[in-house]
Amino acid sequence: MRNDPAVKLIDSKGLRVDGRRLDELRPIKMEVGILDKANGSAYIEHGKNKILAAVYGPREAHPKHIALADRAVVRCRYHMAPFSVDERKSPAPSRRELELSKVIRESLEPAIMSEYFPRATIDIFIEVLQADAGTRCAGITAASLALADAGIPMRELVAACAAGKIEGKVILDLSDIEDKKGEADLPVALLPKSNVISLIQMDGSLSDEEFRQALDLSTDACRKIYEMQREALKLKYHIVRDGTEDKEEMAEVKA
Amino acid sequence: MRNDPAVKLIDSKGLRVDGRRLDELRPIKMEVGILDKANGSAYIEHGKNKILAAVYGPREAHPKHIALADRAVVRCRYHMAPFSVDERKSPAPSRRELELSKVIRESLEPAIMSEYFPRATIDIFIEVLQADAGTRCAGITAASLALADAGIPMRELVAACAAGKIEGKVILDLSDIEDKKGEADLPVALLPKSNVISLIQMDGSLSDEEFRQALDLSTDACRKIYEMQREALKLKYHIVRDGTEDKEEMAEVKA
Amino acid sequence: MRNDPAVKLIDSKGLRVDGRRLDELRPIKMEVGILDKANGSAYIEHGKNKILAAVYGPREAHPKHIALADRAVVRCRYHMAPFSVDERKSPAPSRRELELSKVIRESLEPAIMSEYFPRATIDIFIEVLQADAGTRCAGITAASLALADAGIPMRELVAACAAGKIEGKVILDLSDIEDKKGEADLPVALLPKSNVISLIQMDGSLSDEEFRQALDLSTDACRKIYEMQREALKLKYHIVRDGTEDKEEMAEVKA
Amino acid sequence: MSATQQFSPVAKLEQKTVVDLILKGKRVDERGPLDYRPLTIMLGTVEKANGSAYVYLGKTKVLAGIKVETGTPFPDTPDEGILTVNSEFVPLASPTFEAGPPNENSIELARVVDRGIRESKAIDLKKLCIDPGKKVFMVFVDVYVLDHDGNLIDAAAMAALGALVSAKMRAFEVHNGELKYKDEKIPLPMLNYPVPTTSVKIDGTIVLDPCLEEEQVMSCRLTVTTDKDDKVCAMQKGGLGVFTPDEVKQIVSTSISKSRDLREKILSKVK
Amino acid sequence: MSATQQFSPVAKLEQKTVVDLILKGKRVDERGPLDYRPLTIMLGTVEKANGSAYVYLGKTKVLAGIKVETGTPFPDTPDEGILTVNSEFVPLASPTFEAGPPNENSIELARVVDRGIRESKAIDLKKLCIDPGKKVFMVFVDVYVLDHDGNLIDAAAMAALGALVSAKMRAFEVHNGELKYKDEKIPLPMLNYPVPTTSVKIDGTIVLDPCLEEEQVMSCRLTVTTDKDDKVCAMQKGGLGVFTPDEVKQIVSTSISKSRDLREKILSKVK
Amino acid sequence: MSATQQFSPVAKLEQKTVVDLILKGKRVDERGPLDYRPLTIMLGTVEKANGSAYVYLGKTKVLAGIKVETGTPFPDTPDEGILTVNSEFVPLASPTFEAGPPNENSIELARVVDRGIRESKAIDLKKLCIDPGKKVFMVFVDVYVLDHDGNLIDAAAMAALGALVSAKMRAFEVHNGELKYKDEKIPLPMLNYPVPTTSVKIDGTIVLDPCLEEEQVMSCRLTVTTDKDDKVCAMQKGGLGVFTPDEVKQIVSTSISKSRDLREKILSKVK
Repeated sequence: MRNDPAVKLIDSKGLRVDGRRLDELRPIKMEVGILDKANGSAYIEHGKNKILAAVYGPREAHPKHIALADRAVVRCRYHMAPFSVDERKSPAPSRRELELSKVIRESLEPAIMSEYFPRATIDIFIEVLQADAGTRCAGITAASLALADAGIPMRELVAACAAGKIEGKVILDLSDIEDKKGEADLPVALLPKSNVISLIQMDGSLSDEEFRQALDLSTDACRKIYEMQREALKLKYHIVRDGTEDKEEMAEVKA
Repeated sequence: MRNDPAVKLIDSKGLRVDGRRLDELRPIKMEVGILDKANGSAYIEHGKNKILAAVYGPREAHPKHIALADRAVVRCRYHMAPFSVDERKSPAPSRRELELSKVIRESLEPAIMSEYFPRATIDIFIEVLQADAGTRCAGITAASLALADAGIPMRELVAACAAGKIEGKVILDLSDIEDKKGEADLPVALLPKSNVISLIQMDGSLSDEEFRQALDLSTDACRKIYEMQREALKLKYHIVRDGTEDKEEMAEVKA
Repeated sequence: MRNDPAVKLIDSKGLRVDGRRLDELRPIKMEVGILDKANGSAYIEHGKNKILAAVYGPREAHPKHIALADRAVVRCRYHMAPFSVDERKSPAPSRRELELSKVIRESLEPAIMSEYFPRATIDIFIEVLQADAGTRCAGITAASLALADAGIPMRELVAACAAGKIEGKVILDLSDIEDKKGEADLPVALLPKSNVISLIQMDGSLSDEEFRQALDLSTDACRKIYEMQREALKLKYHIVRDGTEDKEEMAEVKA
Repeated sequence: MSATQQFSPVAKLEQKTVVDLILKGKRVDERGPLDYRPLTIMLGTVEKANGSAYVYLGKTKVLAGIKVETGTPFPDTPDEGILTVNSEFVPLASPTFEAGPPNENSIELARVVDRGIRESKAIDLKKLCIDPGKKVFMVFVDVYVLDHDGNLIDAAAMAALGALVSAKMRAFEVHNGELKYKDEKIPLPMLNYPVPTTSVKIDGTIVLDPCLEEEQVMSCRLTVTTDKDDKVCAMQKGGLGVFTPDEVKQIVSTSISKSRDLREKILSKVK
Repeated sequence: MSATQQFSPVAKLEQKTVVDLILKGKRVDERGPLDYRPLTIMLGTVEKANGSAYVYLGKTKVLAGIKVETGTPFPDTPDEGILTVNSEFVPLASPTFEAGPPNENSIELARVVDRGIRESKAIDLKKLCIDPGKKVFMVFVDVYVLDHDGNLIDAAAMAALGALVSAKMRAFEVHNGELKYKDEKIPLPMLNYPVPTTSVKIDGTIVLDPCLEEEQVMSCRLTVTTDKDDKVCAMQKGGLGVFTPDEVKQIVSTSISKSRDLREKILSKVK
Repeated sequence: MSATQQFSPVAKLEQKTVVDLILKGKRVDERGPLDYRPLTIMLGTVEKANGSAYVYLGKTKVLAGIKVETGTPFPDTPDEGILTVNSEFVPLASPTFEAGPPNENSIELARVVDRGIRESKAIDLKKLCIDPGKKVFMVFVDVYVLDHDGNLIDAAAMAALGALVSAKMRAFEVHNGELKYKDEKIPLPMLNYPVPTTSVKIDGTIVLDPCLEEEQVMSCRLTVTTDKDDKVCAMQKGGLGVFTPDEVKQIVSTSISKSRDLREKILSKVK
């Protein structure tokens, strides 16, 4: 986070570098069930982010000693392809990827009914094919769809989006340049129906008041993304096996 | 593989840098049973290659979860001593060594009656003490002897030798400089009695016709090496315990 | 070890750089039971060395396959904090730390009644917070106290101290500059009541006669350090739970 | 891969005791919900380090040490020194810590401490440039957890801050990219003083500065790092539970005021 | 150490079905013995990469990405750029793939793909030298297996080739060893187009392009990579079975002709 | 972490036999207590190495190889070459050796061999400086244990010494920090010849050069390395037992005289 006066991130009309308003999301595209071998999968394009998520499980815990007697172990790997960023990234997991794997897991676990599957594992894999700021949020949104696609019972879907600050203004959904040149980034994951936060991180500089604004902006955006997730799930089930679109509904009713 | 015009690999008499004809093997020396602790062992000098092979097993699989219910697990490690090559090699296994361990294992397994030893492991260790092109082939030849020396029942011995191409001519058994300056290398492992190929790899450039010539050259050579292997085994058993030289025969009969 | 003529390690009065006589120990401070979570702990300042030792166990062996049927497995880790030395040390264990972990374990095991705890582990952790020559000896002295503090039955305490040689003279308890500029270092660990040596290493150059002098010097010093250990244990038990100071006595009587 | 953690089993009865107290507005160690445990800071205990601080937060003990060395700058910030925060959960500190490379909890802690220092611009990294693109000073902050009785992030960040503000490096001059040391010692170029406070939610109630017993029954935690100007500069949620947006806002406001006291306490230690 | 692999158990009945079909000259997905599955290639999907190609081979999916960076040449080829092929079997792609460093199958795949490119002299590495002995361009080919339904080597090598032929790097000039970038983009200096085809032997019958079910019952496989001039440039046998010399010769001849079609298909995608 | 080792079970009866013999002043292989096993040294077997030595000590076999390369000196010894000793317990040598990075026994062996060479100043490292602070020769000593029948440290150190004294490097000149090789070969600049002897204590009796069966019943071992001037230059105790100070003194005296014979034997091999 650095405030670089040479770069103008908001123009005279109050529009951002990519033409968005301050509270506007980037274009988002979601697709469910696109992999053959995974039990569930989803693909998301959020701005220029391109991310695949897949779920395997519930399956037998391996090695056995990691199993828990009263619930499934949820495992999560967030990983970036070497070609996903400007400078080639080593495929070995970085400290950043290890941290994100943890907070993403913790953002999804509250929504998963892991108590239904003692001694099993539910494995979530997120592969960032192209990164453009906000990969953890887009990854959570996609992983949530992949979990639903795998038929894992969930209390509800999880949707995620960041807010932040550039040139003194609170804005929604930072792009790469806004993340690098801006003043704050606040990724948030929401369980929209319960209106509870399962991931929140921040870096940069925000006053108490700015923080409250940014939090409201991001939770509102999560609710919009949640609607898109529902559409994506419906679309998949319309196409793939007509008549079964109420599967996700069921999962929610159970919750 | 690079064709370097400055170096003359074949002279006006059609002889190679080390004086060999195009279809001539390098000098080969084999010795069986030279280590005390291993269940079986062999040493080979093939040209300037100096290679030790040892076998442990059949022994109890450790850790247990690697065991197979219907056959022995065969494990193989091809490894080069740090001082075996021109520039010191790190002792940590390289990607090349990992690949060669796999293809060498796959070249030997067809000959091993692993079905006799469910839940056991048969471990094959190949240490290259000095390398001079063709280490994988010489390693297979030696490992096959070490397996026989360990008394592992085998369908037949495995013999290996490379052919290749230098200055447009198909040749047998490349030396180090021929490998580096030549145009193709084709290592082959043969089960000579059944006349079947258990290892084949190639790099360089060969036409369909050249490939056929090279393949014939290498399989012929494998048959010669096989005769040397039989001699080496006989020698060992004559010396060590006179009268037991038909042990290998027996293994073959079983097959 | 290098003899650097530019540095004067012994002055005209026969005193060393820090004012000590040739056979004089550095100031030593010990404190027992200073950590809350460990089963036993001790802190030592020996010269400028600052070292923490902690003991966990006897506890169930994990993973199980490391357990021994007839005794406890003793495990030991000697580790230096990155900021403990002049140039920052990587936190990954160095080959030196791996070797010292082994010889320190072997110096303590003869004193531990590990046969009382089959299938268990006793874990000893030594963290060097600041290093100033002689860390292995000070670490052994502290670890021995931590074992006693954990209530592990011991045949007796282990005390350790180095002797060495500077400018041709045999001396006791080398400081950092004496270790670097001197001619020999001889760390020794003693079980003082039995007068037996459980650790001895040496590097440098000593004649047979010099070695004998140095060994006597270091074993004498171990006996002094042993008295300090007893004081430290008494102090702890006076303060913490008055009336139980004979606990260590008991352990010794058992031995 | 990150995996649901196996907690060491805590007796149900013991868990119930902790929760029952919380529900009555009390705590196992007799504090109020928003009270911090006693905090003690000792500076300069490791003389070989450029700076060091030993923090006691209740029974939690953390030692941080600073080393200043020279190295090559990152290509994208050629004129800035390098800050590296590393954390070791040494097995001295807890029966649950194992020897080996840092696990995800240790990495998370180091990255949260790092974020607070970096995002508040606590160190003036431009002043640590020697020869742009070629040579800069590297500031290593090594956090050593020695006794784990809960709330390691706050203890670690305060130890790191204490070590940084009391650190000394050799004064230097640069002539044509050539580094020359002078005799005296100078402090690090500090511009800001980030302090985190961590709150946890236990059965719907928010309490500050959890001890280990409380962490074992918590639903989730939220760490908020604020700077000398009351700005939030880093946040991190952990754990398998969830917060309402109002809870988060409340925690942020509380953290801002609580951090002021802690910051003052740390800075008062430096002469 | 390389060890006999534990295959996930496949029902005997299912295995029998696959084999029985093969023996009748048929296949589970209704192809003939020497038919390839439908091949789709999408180029340039990852804009941040210098080149990328997404290959669908039946239900197998592989993504390859190219990155061009600068680095130091190897001592024995001071005037040549560096080619590095890496492969990741990401656990998305199969229940049998595990997170972690590449295993022997992943390494073998990368090395076979590498061998095809290197031995056919597909890239003119001399044109990627900047300052001999000091600075050259490095071409990283990263192969990402996303869905594993068999014949990963062919899919990976074709994705790598597609990514290479469609890759763009910034045009550059070198003055006295100094690198200067220009505004336009240029393709990589490609000289050859290696394409592998893999055959497997199932109960004595040779079929091309195995799907996963076929790989699970195969005796062994043979990959033959050929170049634009119908020369064989790389071969790799895998699996625990054996080939007769005649089978090998037959496979090589088939591969040469089959690769021509595949090569044409890939190159037709590049404008 | 270092842990008590699990020994492969040795039948009690077999153990008793070894011990009973020792108590009678005899040994399993009919030697006397202070006799060394037959020692054979073959020099130069690995022609590609700068030096090599194959040591047979009874049935124990160790191969050491020397490589001389150029590299950067350590900052604290800018004008000295670098000595690196590495040891591999390759799994050929014993059913108890496993493939993988060196374990603590292998590291201990390498460090004891290293200490003997380094502390006796066996190699004149100053003569291996090319350009102070920038470029020096690095001498790699790689010890390869091929058959483990006990007393690996002595066999390894003697193989290392044999390889060093027989090693040849290319003659060189240095002009203004520039390295120029000449045609002839020269030996390494050797100044001293350290030789270790290892004694073990079995049921109170001290014997030299233990074979594997003796190591399996020993209480502890003591290695004493002495140099050409009868000075002790390195020592290492191992094992879970203890020595009295008198035992240690006695072993040191014995080692000094025993090493003389071994040193002579090794040096006599070099022309």
